Amino acid sequence: MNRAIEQLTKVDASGLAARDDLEHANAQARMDNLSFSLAAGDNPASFTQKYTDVKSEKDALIKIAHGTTTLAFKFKGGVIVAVDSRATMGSVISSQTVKKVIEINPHLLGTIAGGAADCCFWERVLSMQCRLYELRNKKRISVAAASKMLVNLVLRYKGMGLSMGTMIIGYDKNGPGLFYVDSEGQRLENNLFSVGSGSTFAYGVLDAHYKYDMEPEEAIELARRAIYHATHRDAFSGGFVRMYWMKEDGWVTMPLEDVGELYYKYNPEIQLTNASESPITVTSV
Amino acid sequence: MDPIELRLPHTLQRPQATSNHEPITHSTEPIVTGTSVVAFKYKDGIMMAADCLGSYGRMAMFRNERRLMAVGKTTLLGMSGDISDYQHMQHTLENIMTQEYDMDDGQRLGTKSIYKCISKIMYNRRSKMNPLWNSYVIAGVDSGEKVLGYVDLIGTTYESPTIATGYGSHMAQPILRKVVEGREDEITEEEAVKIIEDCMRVLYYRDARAFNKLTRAKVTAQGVEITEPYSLETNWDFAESIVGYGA
Amino acid sequence: MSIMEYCGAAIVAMVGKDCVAIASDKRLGQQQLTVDMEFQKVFPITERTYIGLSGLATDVKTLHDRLRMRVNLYKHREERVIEPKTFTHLLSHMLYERRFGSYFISPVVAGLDKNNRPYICALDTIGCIDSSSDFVVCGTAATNLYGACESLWEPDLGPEELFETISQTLLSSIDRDAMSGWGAVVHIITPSGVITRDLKSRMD
Amino acid sequence: MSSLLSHEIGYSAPIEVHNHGFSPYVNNEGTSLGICGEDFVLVASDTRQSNGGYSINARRSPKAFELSNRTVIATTGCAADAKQLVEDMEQRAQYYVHKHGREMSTPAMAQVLSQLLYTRRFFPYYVFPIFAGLDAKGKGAVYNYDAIGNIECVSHYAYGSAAALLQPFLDNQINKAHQRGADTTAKPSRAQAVKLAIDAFTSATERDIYTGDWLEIFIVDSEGVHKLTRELKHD
Amino acid sequence: MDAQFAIVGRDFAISVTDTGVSRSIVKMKHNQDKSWQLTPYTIMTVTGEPGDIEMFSEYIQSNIKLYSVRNAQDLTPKEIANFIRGELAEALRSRNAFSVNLLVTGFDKVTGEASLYRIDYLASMAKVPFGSHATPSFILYSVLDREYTPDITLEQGLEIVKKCIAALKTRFVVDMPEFTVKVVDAQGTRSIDIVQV
Amino acid sequence: MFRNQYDNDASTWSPQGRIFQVEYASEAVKQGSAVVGVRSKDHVVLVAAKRSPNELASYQKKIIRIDDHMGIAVAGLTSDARVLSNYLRTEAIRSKMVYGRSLPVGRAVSAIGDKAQTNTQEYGRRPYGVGLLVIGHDDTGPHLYEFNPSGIVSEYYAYSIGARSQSARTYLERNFANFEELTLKELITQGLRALRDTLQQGKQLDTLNTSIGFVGKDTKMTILDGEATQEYLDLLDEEESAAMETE
Repeated sequence: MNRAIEQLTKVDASGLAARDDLEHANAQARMDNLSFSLAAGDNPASFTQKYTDVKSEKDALIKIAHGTTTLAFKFKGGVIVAVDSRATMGSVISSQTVKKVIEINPHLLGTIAGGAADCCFWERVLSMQCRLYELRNKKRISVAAASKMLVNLVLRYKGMGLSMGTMIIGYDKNGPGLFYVDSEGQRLENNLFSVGSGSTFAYGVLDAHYKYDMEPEEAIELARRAIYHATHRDAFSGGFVRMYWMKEDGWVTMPLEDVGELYYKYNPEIQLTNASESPITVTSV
Repeated sequence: MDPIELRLPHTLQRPQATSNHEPITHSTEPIVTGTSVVAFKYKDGIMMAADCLGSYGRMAMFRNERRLMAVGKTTLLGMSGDISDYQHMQHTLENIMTQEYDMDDGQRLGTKSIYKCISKIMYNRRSKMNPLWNSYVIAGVDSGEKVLGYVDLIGTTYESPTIATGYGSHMAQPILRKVVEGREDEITEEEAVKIIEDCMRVLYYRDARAFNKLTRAKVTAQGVEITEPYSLETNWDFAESIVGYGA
Repeated sequence: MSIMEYCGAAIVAMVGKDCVAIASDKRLGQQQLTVDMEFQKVFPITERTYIGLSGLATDVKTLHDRLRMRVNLYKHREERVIEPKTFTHLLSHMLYERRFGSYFISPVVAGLDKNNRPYICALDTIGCIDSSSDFVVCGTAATNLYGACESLWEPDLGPEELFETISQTLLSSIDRDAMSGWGAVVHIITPSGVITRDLKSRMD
Repeated sequence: MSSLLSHEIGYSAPIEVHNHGFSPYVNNEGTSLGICGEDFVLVASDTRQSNGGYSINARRSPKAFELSNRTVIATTGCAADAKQLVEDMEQRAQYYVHKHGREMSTPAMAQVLSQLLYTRRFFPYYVFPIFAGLDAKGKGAVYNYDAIGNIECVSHYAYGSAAALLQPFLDNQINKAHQRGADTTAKPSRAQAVKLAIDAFTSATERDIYTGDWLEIFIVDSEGVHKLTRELKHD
Repeated sequence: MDAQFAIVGRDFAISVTDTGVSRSIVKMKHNQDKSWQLTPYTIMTVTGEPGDIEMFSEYIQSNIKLYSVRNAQDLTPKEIANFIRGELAEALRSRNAFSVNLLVTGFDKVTGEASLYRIDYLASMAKVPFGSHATPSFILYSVLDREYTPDITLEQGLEIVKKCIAALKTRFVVDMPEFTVKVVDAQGTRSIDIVQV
Repeated sequence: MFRNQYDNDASTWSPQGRIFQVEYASEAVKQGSAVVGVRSKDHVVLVAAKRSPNELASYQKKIIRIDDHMGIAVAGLTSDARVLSNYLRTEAIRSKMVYGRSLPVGRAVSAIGDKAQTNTQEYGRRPYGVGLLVIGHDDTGPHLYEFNPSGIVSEYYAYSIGARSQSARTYLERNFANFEELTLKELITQGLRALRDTLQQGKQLDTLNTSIGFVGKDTKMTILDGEATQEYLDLLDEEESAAMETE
């Protein structure tokens, strides 16, 4: 009846009114109901790019968290994944505690570089797809297939302004798996990748010391140092080193390490005191 | 003298493209416009005024536009911005109110409901990148409570004891904030009329798109009363004291 | 990115009881790349007047060189040490000389005058003086510094308390600014001398 | 997989829009913050709404809202978008109650908000939300988001025109990162949190023209949502 | 795109440049020496705009020489670096700015110390233990950070140089087959034929 | 009722002017256990006797919340009721979204009435097999409506539908005149009293099979099941024993 009124009087409230059935509204997580509002215009992509900013060069209105160093490499004991934890919006550090690894399932990990929301969202979707695959086929999805799924998902939106540079890490019957996937539709397999604004620095350290036959401790130390050196030189990387070790029977996490302290650990000759000896009181104004 | 700039209305309002392949065009700028609306709360309700000018660019084109309207019994609507978009809104609101009347079930759309409905229409149009190029001031007395709200082409809404749109937000709002704020429940109707006329006079003096013929309205628990257009006494003596600008 | 943000800086000066403090970070950057971590941004002008220069590194050096020359000339002509306020006006003039091709620098000045009264001020790129009786800030972390100062600063702090406050302010602010940090240094100017301390800070 | 999504974004008509003169966004400015305590959360926003320039639209236009008796949301950015977003959230919560006969949990709501924001990935809500509430065990949780739904659970956060002013101060007082001997994991008590919020906003009004008029503080604890109001500077 | 970097030990400095010159899509030359001898104990490596390199470097070189001839005494590396910076800064604010990035490495006979000054095209100068410019620096800095300590020996220094060259060869998009390596120390300046990795 | 040649579909009349399919649908309502609705000047109450289809099954839900101001009780095909309640919930949210007001109860009911009517007029459709009692409180006070598969909706002071509802109606017809001034508790007791009359011989109202829903002025729609109903069942017993004593 209200609809009748609206039809008669052309109250233009479509899309604002409640959805017509409960199923639709509640099935947010269901694949076939993912839908995105687009700005009306000849080029929604250019609209999005005009107002949102994932690269921080422009003074766009809507700043999106970005900036990163992530890396992963295979070695004889599996795959080591290491990431920093800083998010910046423009030059402001919006967070020092971001979790840039997504636990897709106990045997798959994804990393985040570029637009954090883009990575998180699509890797959540991937996580669901992988679960469905397991249920349908009664076996775990391979790393190759999972990464292919992800690239298929985001390729539909190519040119629309998605920003995602991710690594999919896993362990399947072919051994350790490591794929790089980005929003341009690129998908690569290799023994070693680093992604993000600090990746060049990480590569510098990794290339010099990487060997497939490393012992786990050696591999972990290499990953830690690579992230540490990247955070040291790259303003948009920093915070904590977060590491995962992907083994044959799934991933395990390593303790978080504060980059702020690693510097003084690696340079023991530098002895500076903390600014404060005691907490100071709040000023009331 | 500046030549009068005549611009063709190159905007087309086409609700539906007849075929999938014809381009849809949306309005890009207002054409015939009305300037400020001024409104504030006083003891018995809300006082509102708007002048009667419809400007076509910088030409004073239509000199008898009514920019205040009653929606139902106890809601008053004032508009600044594009007049054809306003007429679309008028049409929509009249239809809604007719439907409400036809229901005949004792239910009544109060000011808050109408405010919400207009806000939704405005926000939804902006979300389609096809805005109604208006700012609206909605006033009324809803269940004994004075309501005075604003909505613009983006769908921004706010309620405030004093509201002035367009040029009035710079010229009239400071006057209103000074005279009205904190005294919303004291000002008598006579005083309110004086305040609003003062505001309109200042706007006429200073806003090149304003006019001294205006309509004024009040809305109280008893309902809406809108005056016929009338002219303000103006005094241009002060112009003598202005030095410069070729004077 | 504006040219003022190219190198990154965080400089703050605060007034205490018969003392002033000036502190800066030590980063020299080229946008997101950190090039040097021992870059000097705060310079002594006299024994009791310090200047902090934030902005484009080349102009930091150029301006500091020129200032040194002008201050030395002043000393020779007048046979006395320049007062912080006088110095500020000298600086202001030098900046305004370049009104239409300005140095990409916004400086802060901190010092004690001949009566040991604290003096601090900030200038914009073309020399507008903004003197203050509490604190002044400049650099890419300026807003962060303002927020922290506004809440942490209080009047009549002694040298040690002032050191504490300015350190907390600076360190908290550079932790939220990607373009500054990588070490920090604090100078407390008191009638009996200047205390300089390096701070332990995050190096990311 | 093959039919995935393609129909939702399919648009065959070339749409020509002359929208040079129209931006669908306006920044109505203002500031919001959230602080997480052990068994409570605090969310505070000023109530000034500006027009994106130097004019104040309204002195009392709240931007923090109660979503349920254990969750609140604070917004900054475009007020029209914020209002729509909050309504969307309420609607989602209502549907959930209809379907499951109980209220959505706080972490679930936080996730829904992220999803809602991401649905508008290509025409974003110009809103920066802080969402806070108590989880099933009664522990506080504060979440912050970017405009397209990147979510993070934090100990405290500030968004809006005075965010850069507030954030270092909150970091200093809550994380105590540079204070030797300070317990960096301790969460603020309720009284401390209220004092911090008031101090922070009082300072912010000194340096930010878009923040002021009134401060609304929402505290969520096991008893529900409590609201405090404080007057700020009106200039 | 050119690569240059330098490292300083206690009493020596190593300066490295690639040897390629390219124009448009063509490699013009494979054996260009991009370093300029200023005094027997100071060299500078210069990269940037082709014309500017030549103009500016020759101008600097001649003036430093002139100083040596006039005063029968060489400028120290510090003095040279400051002179270069001054000239570059002045040019920057004139109509003919030079778009050149420099690394000045030298050995001060009086103090017995080697030093490195990094000067970019904006004439920002910093005295650094190691330095690099432009895009290759995004790869090299972490290698240098990782390997460098202030008390390295020349041999260790050359090892670091090898690692840096290896990093450029594996990761840098431009192919750089050859590098010039020069060492400045108490014996003066000499080229080293580093075993190419 | 016997099968005849005019009952194949809902779009065929019988020579007597009846539409059998619709009448059959109304019969389906009687398959469901009884629900009772009663109204006072401030409140309106639903009580329902729940049935368990099987000893292994739980009791079926009889009262459904639509919004804070509205609820329904169902008798007949539960699955049809679910479709209708989802529709009502959506309409309620739509009303809040567009007008910021609670959906007026009368309009909600006529909306589902219209939906049901369509099913009685179009070939190939099946009328809904469920009857509803709709309660709600809006600007015009508390309301109790009955919805029937035929699409007929009527407002009542008190009413009952479902199996053996005639007994309850008899009780209500005798007593409804006194309901107007009752408190909520008394009103619920009256509802339960009427509901009890619909029970089969030897069956009693207990906490397992009783469901109570109410809404009113300053009272949000509330549904009580299980232990929460005990309080009211006790009241019913008290009243009973009081009545015995007076006799």
